[in-house]
Amino acid sequence: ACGADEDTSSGAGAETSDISGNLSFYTSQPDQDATALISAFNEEYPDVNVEVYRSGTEEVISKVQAEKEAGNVQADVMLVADSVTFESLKEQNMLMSYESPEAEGIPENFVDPDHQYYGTKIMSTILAVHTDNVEETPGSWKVLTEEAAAGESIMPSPLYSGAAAYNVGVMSRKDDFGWDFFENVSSNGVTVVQGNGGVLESVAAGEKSYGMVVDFIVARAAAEGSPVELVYPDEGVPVITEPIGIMNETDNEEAAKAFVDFVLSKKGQEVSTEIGYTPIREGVEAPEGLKTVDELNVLSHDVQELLETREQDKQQFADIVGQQE
Amino acid sequence: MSTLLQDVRKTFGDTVALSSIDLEVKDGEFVAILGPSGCGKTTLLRILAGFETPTGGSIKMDEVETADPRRIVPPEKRNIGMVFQSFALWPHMKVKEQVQFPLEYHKYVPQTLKKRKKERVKEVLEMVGLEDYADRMPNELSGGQKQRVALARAVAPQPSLLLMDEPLSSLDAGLRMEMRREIQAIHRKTGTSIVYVTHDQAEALAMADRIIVMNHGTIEQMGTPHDVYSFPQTEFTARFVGKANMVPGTWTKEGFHPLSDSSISWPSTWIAATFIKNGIFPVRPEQFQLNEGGEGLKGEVVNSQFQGKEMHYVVDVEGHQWTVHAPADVDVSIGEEVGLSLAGVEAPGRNSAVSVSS
Amino acid sequence: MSTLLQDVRKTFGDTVALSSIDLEVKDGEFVAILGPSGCGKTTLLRILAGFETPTGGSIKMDEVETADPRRIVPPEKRNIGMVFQSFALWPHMKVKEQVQFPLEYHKYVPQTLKKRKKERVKEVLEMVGLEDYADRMPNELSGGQKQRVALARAVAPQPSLLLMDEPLSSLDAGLRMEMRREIQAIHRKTGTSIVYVTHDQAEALAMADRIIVMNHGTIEQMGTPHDVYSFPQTEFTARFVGKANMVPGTWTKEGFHPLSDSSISWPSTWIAATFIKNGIFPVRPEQFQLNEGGEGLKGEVVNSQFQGKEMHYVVDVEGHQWTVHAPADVDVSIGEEVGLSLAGVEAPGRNSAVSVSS
Amino acid sequence: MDHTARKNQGGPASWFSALSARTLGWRWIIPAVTLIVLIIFFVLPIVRLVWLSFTEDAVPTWQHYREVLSDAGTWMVVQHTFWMVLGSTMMALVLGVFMAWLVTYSDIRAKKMIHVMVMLPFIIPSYIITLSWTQLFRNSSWFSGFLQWLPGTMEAPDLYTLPGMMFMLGLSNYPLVYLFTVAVLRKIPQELVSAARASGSGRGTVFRKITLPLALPGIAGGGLLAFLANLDNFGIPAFLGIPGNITVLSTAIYQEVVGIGPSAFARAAVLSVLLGIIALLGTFLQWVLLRKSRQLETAHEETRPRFSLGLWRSPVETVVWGFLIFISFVPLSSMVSSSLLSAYGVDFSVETITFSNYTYILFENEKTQGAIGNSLLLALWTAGTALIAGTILAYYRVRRPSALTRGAELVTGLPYALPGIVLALAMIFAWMEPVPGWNPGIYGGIGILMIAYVTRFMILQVRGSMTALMQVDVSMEEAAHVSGAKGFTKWRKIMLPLLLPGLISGTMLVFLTSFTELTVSSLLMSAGNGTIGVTIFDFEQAGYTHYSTAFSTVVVVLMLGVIGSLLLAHQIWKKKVVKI
Ligand SMILES: Nc1ncnc2c1ncn2[C@@H]1O[C@H](COP(=O)(O)OP(=O)(O)OP(=O)(O)O)[C@@H](O)[C@H]1O
Ligand SMILES: Nc1ncnc2c1ncn2[C@@H]1O[C@H](COP(=O)(O)OP(=O)(O)OP(=O)(O)O)[C@@H](O)[C@H]1O
Ligand SMILES: [Fe+3]
Ligand SMILES: [Mg+2]
Ligand SMILES: [Mg+2]
Repeated sequence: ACGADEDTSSGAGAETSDISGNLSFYTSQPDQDATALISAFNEEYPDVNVEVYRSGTEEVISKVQAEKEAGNVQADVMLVADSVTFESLKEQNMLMSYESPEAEGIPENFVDPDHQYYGTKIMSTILAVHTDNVEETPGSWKVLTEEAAAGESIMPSPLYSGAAAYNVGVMSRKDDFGWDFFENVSSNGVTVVQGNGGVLESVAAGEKSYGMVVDFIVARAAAEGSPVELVYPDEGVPVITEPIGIMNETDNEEAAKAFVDFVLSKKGQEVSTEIGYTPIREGVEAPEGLKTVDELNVLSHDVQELLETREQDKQQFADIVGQQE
Repeated sequence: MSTLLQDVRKTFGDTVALSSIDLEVKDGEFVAILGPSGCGKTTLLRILAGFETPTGGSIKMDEVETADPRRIVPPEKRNIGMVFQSFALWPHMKVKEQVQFPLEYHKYVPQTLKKRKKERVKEVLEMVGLEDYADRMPNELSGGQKQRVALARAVAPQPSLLLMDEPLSSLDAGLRMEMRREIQAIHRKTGTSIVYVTHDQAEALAMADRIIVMNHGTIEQMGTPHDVYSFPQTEFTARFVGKANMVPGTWTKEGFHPLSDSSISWPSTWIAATFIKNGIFPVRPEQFQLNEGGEGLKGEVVNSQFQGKEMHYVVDVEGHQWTVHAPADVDVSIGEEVGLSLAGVEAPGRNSAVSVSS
Repeated sequence: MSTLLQDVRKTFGDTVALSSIDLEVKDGEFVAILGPSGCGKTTLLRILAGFETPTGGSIKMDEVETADPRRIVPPEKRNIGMVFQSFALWPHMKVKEQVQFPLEYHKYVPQTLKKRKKERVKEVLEMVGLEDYADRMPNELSGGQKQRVALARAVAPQPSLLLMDEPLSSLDAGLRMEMRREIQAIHRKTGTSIVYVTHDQAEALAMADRIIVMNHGTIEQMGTPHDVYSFPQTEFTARFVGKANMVPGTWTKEGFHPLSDSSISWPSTWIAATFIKNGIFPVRPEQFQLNEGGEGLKGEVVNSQFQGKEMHYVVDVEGHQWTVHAPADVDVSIGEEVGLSLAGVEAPGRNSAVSVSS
Repeated sequence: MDHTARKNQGGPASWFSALSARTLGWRWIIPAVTLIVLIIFFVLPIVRLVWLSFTEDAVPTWQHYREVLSDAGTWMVVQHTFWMVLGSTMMALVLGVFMAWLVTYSDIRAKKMIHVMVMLPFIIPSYIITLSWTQLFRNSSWFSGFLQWLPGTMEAPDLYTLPGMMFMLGLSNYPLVYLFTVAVLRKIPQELVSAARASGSGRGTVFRKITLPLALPGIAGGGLLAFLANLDNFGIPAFLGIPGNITVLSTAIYQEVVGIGPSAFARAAVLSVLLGIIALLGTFLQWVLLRKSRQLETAHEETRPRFSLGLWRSPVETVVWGFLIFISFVPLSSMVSSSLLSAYGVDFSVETITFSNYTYILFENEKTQGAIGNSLLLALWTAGTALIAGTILAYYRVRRPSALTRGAELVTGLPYALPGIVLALAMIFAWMEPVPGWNPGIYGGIGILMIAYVTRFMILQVRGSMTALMQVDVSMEEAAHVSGAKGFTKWRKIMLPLLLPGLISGTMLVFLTSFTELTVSSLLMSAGNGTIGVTIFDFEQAGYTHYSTAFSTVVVVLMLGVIGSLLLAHQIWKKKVVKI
């Protein structure tokens, strides 16, 4: 690894001279992740000053929308949780089309056909169980509808989280699940909370036994010693890819393109692997406890349709949960 | 209600506000507490009401112990009414509400009054001349109007002990006369006991059955108005109640030689022993006669004040400045030489027991 | 400082507190404003100070327009001092700090005073008899002590116009006399103009160069104390200043027949036209002579009050209740039949111009 | 020489005219400037927001209103909001007034300590409070065990309900009522209470008829703030309302904002207008209540106890301390224990305790110190600015009540009532390009946070200052004026000493709330301008719960230190500065 490092940095030295300036990067990545990514990027492009704005996906999107409303989008590059969100930006003509040379290593279904955004990592929503409460590790999502999980399951709300809405959108359109699945889960007494963090806390504390939650935070908690186990159900898992894209109104196209290239490059993917994410690029190892792209059974659906029906889906979900009591 | 104070003391930090007060207020009696600013009048009244705990001594009301330094019966359990020196009107209540308040909450309001609260409010407001102000708020009243509301509020529930702290100080002379008459009427009609704090000796003399002269937290003298006025036991009382001039001189068998001038002799009279011992003759301003001719003690007029029906002069006699009240027709100017002689000294009445305080 | 008020009016909502006041206070003059509770005295003073904007009219101070309904010169820009009826002491300052405050911030304090602030504070505190209280906080003072602090604070910076709102109302008679003398001394020494609000006619008569008698927001009469007292122009003034009894009767060439009893004739005298027109003779209580023998108007004693040097009787004459002041040696009891005659009526002095108000 | 002499001679006259002219100038300038500032900072962002609700692609339309208002769900949400706010405000009022009364008037001991304990809910980040309470009431907690052990069939209450939300909100916001009421109660002259007791009324009646109405300015002022805070609160309705499927306006607005439809903002703006109307109704109600209340005549603060609990003292103290310790111990203990654990959900034992989280927070992570620095700077700036501007505004509002000043009070209240996310959006609209095409660079730096904080929290100071001002009789000022003091001198020597305790409680609130602010900063912060709230939020979102709790613990300790030193400073001020 050491030798490789030196290779890239010497190679980068040549490029340094022509790419510089400020780059405004809006992301929903946790702070540490974004910091690691940028410092790795700056090793290659020391003259680019990346300014990060970091918050929840919803806040990032609201901010960009507000900037648009106010007449001047400040972001140059954006990286947030799910593709549906990007699809909506695309629809509003806010994204720039860019064919990245690094894109070839990335599975086609994670790349926008118009090259306006690219997936950067694989985050699957899995089933987390509390090891003390659950003796027999379940193999199917259906456990959530069974007696064992009555009043013992928890999931994030699609009303508050775009990623959760994506999951509901995809799963409700699969034959294995459909809206019936959510109706059953609901009548089985599921608790809905605002975000993934809340689900993990609840399951780790043993307050609930089963949780529908994004994989990497479970893996991290398990590694630290929390009594949680990560289960990839047989039916498959919905996956979000934290896509990256360049804003149409960017002031620094050069740097933005370089940044996107870097994130998709082998080097960039390794950075995110080190932090604990499943890489999206084929040929890069997944961190311990997580499956790589090719090992996954991915549940997916047409993004455009999901975008069009998102409000409807949310409403339907709300109605189902609302009937619970 | 009869009230008995025994050896009551009160200190605020280092300040001794009251030291060893013994006092009895009999049922139905009208007692005036008279004394200069800061002598402890308000403090005494607040102790009677139950707002201050005495530092020492005890208080009995109708034979029941109501206060000693450890425990006191709270004011609302006493059958009292009180007019506060600072009025203490509630800023959020209309005048009529202020007056109605005790009618509703006072524990001892006669049933007959309870039944006709509204009328009673009207009645007492008429009594203090504020019937047109029933709907005003306190901050829309003048100083004197406020004071009258405070008075109305205190008398409305007909308490059996009325405590009043300078209740007429903000009123003009005419209104004050009227209020005096009203208070006297209330006293006569209801037989309530009244403790009336004032610094105005005219008020005390005119209204009270008995006057308590206070100074520096102690009682200087108690007695009927006539006694206190005409037969002061101490220099303080003579000065404070009668505004007397202290004329030094020599007492002999025949009488008094002012300024030890043996050519002048004032007739001997009933006078407290202290004065005789100290060689002093207390002369009230109106006891002096001002002789434009110059008979008597020779002096010079140094100040004159017009007071309508009379003139007030200050006359300097050998360095002593004495106040002299002369009829309005006596007209001398400042700087003029005059003579002072004694006009008339009365003897104590038959039924006035001269009480000698410690 | 000379002050000129022209047609000044002030209303609070529906209440007319002042209606059309015309008044001049000359440089160095001592003016007393005398009137019953609620007549607008405080309001007038507050307008002079600049705290209230007049609803109408204008005010000039030293020829400079200082107030009209649209703009006023704020109080801190006027060379004034003021004693508030409610004292308005600052609760967070010691007595000496209260007094020192204006010395530090008043714009017109003479340099000589500024230089010796500490001494000046001591001086005025001594003047009001509070030198021992310099380090007290206001809530540790009695009512009268507070009032004296307020007085000290107002006079400390030697303002050229001193406004005082009943500055002595909480003081006892002795202290009040002393304070009167101090205020007169200040007036003489500094030549400051003084506007002195009071409801106490004795105070006004004793101290003022000129008295303004107010009633219901208007000026009833202005004039020297002697004029106002002896030659009232209106019934109100006669009653308020002289406590006069209004004796009805018939005016003829020879004189006045009280109660139209032609057998009695009181000598004609300088008297305002209104009285003659209304068939009234104003008699002050001390102008009546009470005859135990029964000469004069026959009446019955219905009330008596001991007042030390004299007795105050109320005598009922054919349904009229008149107040009579008699010397202390006249001793009649309630219910007794007496006669009333006129003691003496004076003529206006040479140099007293009887001013007739509108 | 001659000239100067003459000038001196004509002194008073020329002074009058010159000064009166100047005075007039100043009299107009101050309100005018205030007005302009108010419009720019408070009115424009809100107008911009309201405008959004009436437009579709810059074309005016009623459509959003028609849509939102015809939706039955909207009315359900409004109903929920109404009950939630009503219940929680009531609870805050009862709890706050009772505690204030006890602390100011009784002879209960350790008043300073109680004071600080009451403020704790403002220091502990609110999501931690909610989280710990839900943990406390879950089936497996020691508390449930304790309740089951007790005779009878007591069960831990279900917090995921409307009453649960009221309870949590009431508990979080009662200190607002408490603080404002304490300030007023101390100023009620003893004499007025004495007069009522001499009129025969016992303690209960005196409290109802005299104390309560006289304290109304403070109670209503604090109550209004608690009302607004309950209205805008997002954390508790989100945390408790989602599982219970209870949506209130603040959560509904959030849902709209994050929904990515083309008219998402417009619909959110419509809901915000609804919320604004409720806030205005509350403010109006408060005015009606206060219309009759009058200023007290003295301004003396009496800190002596006014009644003795006697034999009841120990039992009452036990109950009060039990309550305070319980309600602050629950969140604090859960926070501290979590911060000491190596991983979430492991049992608390010797092996699992670690200080590594603290080491990380304090020494290894560079962002935390920066965040504390930024938050401190922002809190100081906000508190300072609000203290000055808010007090000026309050002064005009109290001393010269007019439509203008009442309106000013109203507009400063709105930004506090709007949910943080809405205010943040409005700030972006208003400040990114205040004039189209001109970007002054306020947005994107710390400047926008400075403005947003002041806009949002100004009302806390305005209310605090108003309450304080209402306790100072005008004659205090008048006496200062005749003594020649005005402006700065009057404020320094007379007004501030008299007002200070009241001002401080407002300033303290501004300081504490801006110190841990989250929602507004999470949208408006920029690189290098992270605040404490945002940093905790980041840790939490990334699943680093133990870091977030460790950091929260550090912050709480820090705040306690700040409060302690403020109290100390106040003592010193009282002893030294005032007495000079
Ligand atoms: N709370 C207090 N702390 C300290 N000293 C006090 C307090 N209250 C009163 N005093 C002092 O006690 C003395 C008696 O006060 P009190 O109010 O009884 O006088 P007073 O006779 O009513 O006078 P005034 O006629 O002026 O009202 C005064 O010297 C006063 O300064
Ligand atoms: N703020 C106000 N609102 C309404 N009415 C008021 C207000 N201030 C004073 N008044 C009324 O105006 C009249 C004059 O009041 P002012 O205070 O000038 O009387 P005053 O002559 O000073 O009386 P006092 O001797 O009793 O102090 C009174 O009838 C009073 O009720
Ligand atoms: Fe998200
Ligand atoms: Mg007193
Ligand atoms: Mg007055």
